[in-house]
Amino acid sequence: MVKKLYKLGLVVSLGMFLFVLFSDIHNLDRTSKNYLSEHYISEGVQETGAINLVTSVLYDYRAFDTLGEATVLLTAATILAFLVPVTKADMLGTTFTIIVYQATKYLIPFIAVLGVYVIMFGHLSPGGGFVGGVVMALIPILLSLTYGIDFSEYKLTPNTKKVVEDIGAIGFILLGLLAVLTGNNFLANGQAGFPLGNAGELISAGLIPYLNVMIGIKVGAGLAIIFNSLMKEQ
Amino acid sequence: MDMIVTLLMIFLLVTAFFMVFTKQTANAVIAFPIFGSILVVLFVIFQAPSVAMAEAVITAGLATGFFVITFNKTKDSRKE
Amino acid sequence: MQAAIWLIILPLLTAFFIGISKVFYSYKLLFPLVTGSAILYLYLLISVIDHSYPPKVYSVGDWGLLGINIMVDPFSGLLLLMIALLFLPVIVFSLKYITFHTHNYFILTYIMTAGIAGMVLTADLFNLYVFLEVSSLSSCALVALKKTNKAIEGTFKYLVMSTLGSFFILLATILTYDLTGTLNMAEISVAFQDIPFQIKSILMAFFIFGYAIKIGLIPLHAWLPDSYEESPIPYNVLSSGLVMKSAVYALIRVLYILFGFDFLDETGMLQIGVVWGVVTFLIAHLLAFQQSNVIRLLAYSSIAQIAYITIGLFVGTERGLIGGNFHILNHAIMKGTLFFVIAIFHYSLTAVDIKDLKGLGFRFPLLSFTFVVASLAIVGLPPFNGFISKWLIVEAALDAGFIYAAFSILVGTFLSLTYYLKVIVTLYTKTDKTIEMKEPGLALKLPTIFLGSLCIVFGIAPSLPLSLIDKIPTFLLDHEEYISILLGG
Amino acid sequence: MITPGLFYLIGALLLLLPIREKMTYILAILMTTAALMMTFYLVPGDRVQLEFLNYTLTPVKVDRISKLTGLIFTFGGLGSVIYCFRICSRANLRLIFIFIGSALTVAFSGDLFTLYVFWELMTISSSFLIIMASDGTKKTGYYYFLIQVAGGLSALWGVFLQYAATGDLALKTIEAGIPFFMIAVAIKLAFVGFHTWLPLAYGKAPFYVAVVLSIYTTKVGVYVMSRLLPGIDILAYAGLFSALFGIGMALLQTQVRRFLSYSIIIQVGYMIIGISMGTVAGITGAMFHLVNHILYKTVLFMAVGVVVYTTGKDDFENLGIMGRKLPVTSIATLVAFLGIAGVPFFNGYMSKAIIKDAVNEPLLTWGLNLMSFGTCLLFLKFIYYAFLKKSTISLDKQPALSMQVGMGLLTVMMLVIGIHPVWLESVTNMDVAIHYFDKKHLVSGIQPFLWSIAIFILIKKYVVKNYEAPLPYDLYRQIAKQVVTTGYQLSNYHDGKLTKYLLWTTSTLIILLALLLF
Amino acid sequence: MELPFVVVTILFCLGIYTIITQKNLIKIVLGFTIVESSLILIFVLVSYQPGGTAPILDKAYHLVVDPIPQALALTSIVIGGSVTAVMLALVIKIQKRYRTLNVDKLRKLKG
Repeated sequence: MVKKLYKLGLVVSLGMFLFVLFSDIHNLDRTSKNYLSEHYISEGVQETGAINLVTSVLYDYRAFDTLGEATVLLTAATILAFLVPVTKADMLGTTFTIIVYQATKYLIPFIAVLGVYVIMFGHLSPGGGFVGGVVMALIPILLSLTYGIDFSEYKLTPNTKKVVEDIGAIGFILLGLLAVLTGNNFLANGQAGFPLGNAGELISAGLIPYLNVMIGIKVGAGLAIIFNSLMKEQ
Repeated sequence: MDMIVTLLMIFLLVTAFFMVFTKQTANAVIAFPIFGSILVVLFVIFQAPSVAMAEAVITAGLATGFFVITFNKTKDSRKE
Repeated sequence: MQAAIWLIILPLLTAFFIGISKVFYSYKLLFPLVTGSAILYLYLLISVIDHSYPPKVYSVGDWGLLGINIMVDPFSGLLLLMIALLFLPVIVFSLKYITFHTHNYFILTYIMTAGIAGMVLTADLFNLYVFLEVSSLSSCALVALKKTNKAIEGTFKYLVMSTLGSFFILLATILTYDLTGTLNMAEISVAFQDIPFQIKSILMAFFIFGYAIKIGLIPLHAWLPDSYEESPIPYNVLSSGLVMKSAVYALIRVLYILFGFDFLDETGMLQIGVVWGVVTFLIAHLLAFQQSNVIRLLAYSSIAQIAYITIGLFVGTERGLIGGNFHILNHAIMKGTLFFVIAIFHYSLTAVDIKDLKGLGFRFPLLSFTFVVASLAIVGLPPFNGFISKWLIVEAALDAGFIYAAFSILVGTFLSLTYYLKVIVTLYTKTDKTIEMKEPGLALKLPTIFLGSLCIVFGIAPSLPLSLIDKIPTFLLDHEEYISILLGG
Repeated sequence: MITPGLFYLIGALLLLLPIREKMTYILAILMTTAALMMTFYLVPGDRVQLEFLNYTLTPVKVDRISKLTGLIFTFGGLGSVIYCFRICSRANLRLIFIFIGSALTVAFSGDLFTLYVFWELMTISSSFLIIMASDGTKKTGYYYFLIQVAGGLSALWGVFLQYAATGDLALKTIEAGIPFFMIAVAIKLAFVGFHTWLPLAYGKAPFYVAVVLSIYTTKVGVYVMSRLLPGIDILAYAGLFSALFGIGMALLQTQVRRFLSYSIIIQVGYMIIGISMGTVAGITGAMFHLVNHILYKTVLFMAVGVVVYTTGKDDFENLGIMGRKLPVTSIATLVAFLGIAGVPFFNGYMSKAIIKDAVNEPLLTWGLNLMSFGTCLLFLKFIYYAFLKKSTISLDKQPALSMQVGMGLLTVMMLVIGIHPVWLESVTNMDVAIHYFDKKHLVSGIQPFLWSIAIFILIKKYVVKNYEAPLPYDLYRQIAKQVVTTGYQLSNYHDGKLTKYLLWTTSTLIILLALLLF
Repeated sequence: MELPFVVVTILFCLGIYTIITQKNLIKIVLGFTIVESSLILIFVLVSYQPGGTAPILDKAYHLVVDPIPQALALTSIVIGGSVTAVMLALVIKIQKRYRTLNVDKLRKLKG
C-alpha cells in the first residue's frame, strides 16, 4: 500500500511541476516572436504552391522530418514482418452472412476512390500522404478481416506489399534527389524550378503531390503489413 | 463555443479515468475508440483538420484495431 | 558540401534496396550491395570529416533558416569518425556472423546508422527527436532479432524505457517551440536569453531526463544489460559504440548550444552531472563484478565508461571536453574489440558465460591477446589509449575543483580491473576438455585485429585523433561561434 | 643516447619473430650485453626531451644515482637472463624482457609521467608472468596484480596532486601528495603493512620468475623513494620496525623462498633507513646497499632455484643437497651468505658500513646492529640446513650449465666489490669519504656476526624447528569481501521487475526537477 | 484558456501513472497511448490562437492558426502509432511465450 501511495505522490508532484510550467508559459507576456509561422502563412502559398499549409510544411519546408518519420514506419513494418512465424493462422475464422461478403465486395471500390482522393488532394484539402495511405491500407485489412488472411494474402502477397513499401520510400528519396540533379539542395521544391502552377488547381505545388503519392503508397503497404502480421502473430 | 470545449474536456477525462481504472481490459479496449473520437472532435474545434483526420484514422482507427487483435490473441491468460 | 546529406540518404537507400532484393534475388544481391554501399559510405564519411573544421551549414531544400539545416562541426566530425571506424568492420563481421534473418539484420543496421548520422548532423530540434526515434526503434528491432524468450523480454523493456524518455524529449521540444517560435537551434538559443529562469530549468530537466535514459546513468540503466544479453553481438558493438554515444552527443549539443554554458553553471547542473557520473560508475563497476555472463559484464562496463564521459563533459572546462570526447572515441574502439572477440568465441563454441571461456587463451592465442590488450586499455592502464583519455579527464576534473570526482575515477579504475582480470584469468586457465570449434575465418578476425591495433596506436600516438578533438571546445563552450555560423549560413 | 631499457623492449619485440631456438639465445645475450655496454657509456647530465600531449617530458635523464642503478639493473638482468633463458618458454622470456626494459626506463626516467607509465608496464608484465605460469598461480597472480595496480594508482594520484601544485611533471622531491607516494612506495617495497603480496608471489611463482622479480620489483621502489621522498625521518623508524617484523616472520617460514622474501624486507629496511637520513652519504650508502643486495639476494634465489630445479621442492630439508652434490651452487651460496651477514672483505659489509656511518641517532645505530645480528642468525639456519645437517635427498637431474654460469657471474662481481669497494665508487664516480678497513668499522662489522654464531649454537633447537606458518590474517581480503557483498546486494535489486525499474526512473525525474528548481 | 492545459497535465500524469502502476501489459501500452495523445493535444493547443481559422488558405482569412505544430503533431501521431503497434506485437509474443500478461512475471533477465 505504501508503494502505491509513493507512486501516486511521484505522479502528483510531476503534475505540479507541469502545471507550474504551463502557467508560467501561459502568463509569460508573448511578444509575438514566432516570425516563422507569420512567414509560412504570408508567403507559404507563393513559395510552395500548396493551399494546405500543413502539407506545405510537411512536404516542402520540413520534408526531411517526413523522410525520417517514413523510415520509422518502415522499421515498425520490418519488425512486425520478422516477428511473425511463417505459418498461417487466421484470426477470427468466423463465417459471416452473405450480406457482409457482398457489402465488402461493393465497398472496396469506394474506399479505393476515397483513398486516392485524399492522397491526390493532399495539398488542397486536409489529409495527404499519411491519411490517404491509411485509407488505402483499409482494403487489404477489410479483406483479411472478412474473407480471412489466406484470401487477402493470396490477393496481395506479403512480398508485393514489402516491395511496394520499399518502392514508395525509394521514390520519395529519388524525388528529393531530382532537385540535387539540377544543382540545388536535397528536397528543394520551389527553388529548384519545379513548375508550381497556380495555387488551388490539382496539378500545382511542384513536387508535393508526387511526394504525397509516394508516402501514400508507402504508408498503405506498411500498415497492411503491420495489420496482417499482427493478425498472423503466433 | 467554450461550453462545448469544457464539456468535451470533462468527458475526455472521464473516459481516460474509466479506461485506466476498470477491472477487465475488455472495457478499457472498448473505451479506447471513444477516447480517440473525442480527441478528433476536439481537434476539429481547435481548427486543426489534418491533425484530426490523422488522429481519427491512426489512433482512433488502426490503434483500436491493434488493441482488439492483441486482446483477442491473449484470451487464455485473461483471468488472472 | 553535398556529401553531408548523402551521409543520411545513402544508408536509407541501401536499406530500402536490400528490402527489395530480399524478394527478388534474395541472396545473390545482398553481398555486393552491402559491401559496396559500406565502402562508398566510408569514402563519404572521410570526405565530410576532412573539411569539418570551419563548420559548414547545409540547408535541406534550400530554405535557409526556414527549413531544416544540417551542420558539420568538429564535434559531429568526431562522431562521424567513430561511425567510419566502427561501421565497415561491423558490416564485414556480420556478413559472416549473422545466419538468421540476414536481410532484416542489414536493413535495420543501415536504418540505425542513418538515424545516428541524422542525429549527429542535424541542427534542428524536432529533426533531432525524429532521428532519435528512428535509431532507438531500429536498435529495439535489432535486439529482438533472435526471437528467444529473453530477447523478446529485453526488447520490450528497452522499448518501454526508451519511449518514456522520448516522450519527455518531445514534451520539451514542443514547449521550446511554443516559447521561441522556431525550431532552429541557433535561433532558439538566441531567443532563450530572455526566458525566465524557472521555465528554462524545467525544460532542461526534461531534456536531461530523456537523454539520460538513453545514455543509461545509474537509476535509469536497468534496460541496458537486459537489451545487450540476447541481441546479436555485432549489434552490441554498434549499440555501445554509437547509439549511446549519439545520445551523449545530443545531450551535450542541446545543453551547451541551447542553454549555453553560463546557464548550466548558474543552475549548478555541472555539479549534479559530475556527482551523477561518479555514482553511476562506482555502482556499475560493483554490479559488473557480480555478473557471470560476459555480455552483461561488458554492458555494465559500458555504463561505467559512459559515466566517465559524462564527467569529462560536465566538468565544463576546455580540457574536460577534450578528455571526454577522446574517451568517447576510445571507448567505442575498445568496447568494439571486446565485443568482437566475444562474438568470435560465441560463434565458434557458443561460449557466453565466463566459465565457458576457460582455456580459450591457448586455443586462440592472437584473439585472446587482443582481448587482453582491449581490456587493459578499457581499465585505463598506461601504454594504451584508455589511459590517455582518463588522464585528461582526471586532470580536468582536478583543475575544475572536482577533487572527489578525480579520486573516485582512480578508485573506479581499480574496481574495473577486478572484474576484467577475472575474465582474463579464466581465459588462460588450462582445461582438460577438448574444445571443438570452427576456426574463425579472416572476415571475423580482421575487424577485431584492426580495432585492437587502433587501441595501441591511439595509446602511443594520441596526437592523431587529438588534432581533430582539440578544435571541439571552441564551438561548444562559447556557443556564439556556433550560432553565428548557423545563422550566417 | 637512448635508455638501455629500450634495448630490452626491442628485444622483446624481436622475440615475437618465429626464429629458431638457437637464435633466441644469441639474440637474448646480444641484447643484454648491448644494454650493459650502453649504460656503461652513459654520461651523467644528458637528457632527452619529448613533446607529448602538450607536456614536455624528459623520458631519459642520467645522473650518478640513476647510472649506478642502471648498471646494477643491466648487470643483474644479464645474469638472470643467462640463468633462465634455457628453462623458461619464449612467451615468458618476452614478458621478462618487457619487465626488465620497463624497470630500466623507470630508473632513467626524468619526469613523473614516464615514471608512472613504465611503473604500470612493469606491474602488467610481472603479473602476467605470474598468471601465465601455472594453474596454481592464478589466484596469486590476481592478488598480486590488484595490489600492485592499487600502488600504481596511489602513485598516479600523487602525480596529479604534484602536477596541480607545482604545474610541471619534473622528477624532484615531492611537495604535494606525499602520503600517496608513501603508500605507493610502501606497496612496492613490501613495507610491513603492505607486504602480503611478496611472500605469496615469490613463494608460488616458478623459481626463475622469482629470481627476475626479486631483482627489480622492490629495488625500483627503493630507487623511486630515493628520488621522491628522501630525508623523511619518521620513515627511518618505520623501516627499522618493518625490518624487525621481517626477522620475526622469516624465522617462522618453512618454505625457503618465503624465507628469502622476508629477508628481502629486512634488507630493504637498511635502505629505507639510509635514504630517510636525507644526507648524501645516507643515500649513497642506501644505493650501494641496493647494489650489494641485488647481487647476493639474486644468487641466493638462484641457488634455491637450482635446488628446486634439481629436487622439485624447496623445503629446508631439500637444501641439504647443496652441500654434497652441487659444488658451484654451494660456493656461490657461501659467498652470498658472508655478504649478507656483513662480514668484512665481502660486499655486504661495505654498504652496511656506509649506512652505519651515515646514521647519527643512537636508537637507529642500535637497531642496525640488531638487524644485522638477526640476518646473520637467520642465514646461519639456512647454512646449517644447507651444509651441516645430513640429508638423504637424491638428485633428479643435473642443473643446466646456463644456470651455473649466471650464478658464477654474479659471485665474481660480489667478490670484486667485497675485496675492492673503492672500485665501485670509481665506476660511478660517487666518492664516499670513509676508508673501509679501519679498526672501528671492522669491529662493528664482525661483532654481530660473532654474536649470532654464539647465540645460534645456544638456541639451535628453537631456530631449526619447523614452525608451521601462522594463518596469515589478510586485511585486504576482508576489505575485498565487504566490497563484493555490497556489490551482491546491489545486484539483487535488479530482479527484472519492469515496474521497479520504471519507479526508479520517475523518482530520478522528480529528484532532478527538485534539484534544479530549489 | 486555462482548462485545456490543466486537462493536458492530468492526462499526461494519468498516462505516466498507468505505465508505472498497472500490472497488465495491455494497460501499460494503453498508458503509453494516453501520454502520446496528451502530447498531441499540447501540439494542437500550442498552435491554436483564439479566433484563428484552419491553415487551409482557400478562402479569405484575417488570423490563421499556426501550421507548424500541426505538421509536427502529424509526424508524432504516426511515430506513436508505429511504436504502439510494435509494443502490442511484443505483448502478444510475450503472452505466447510466458503464458501471462502480468509484468511482474517477466523475470528471466536478472542481476
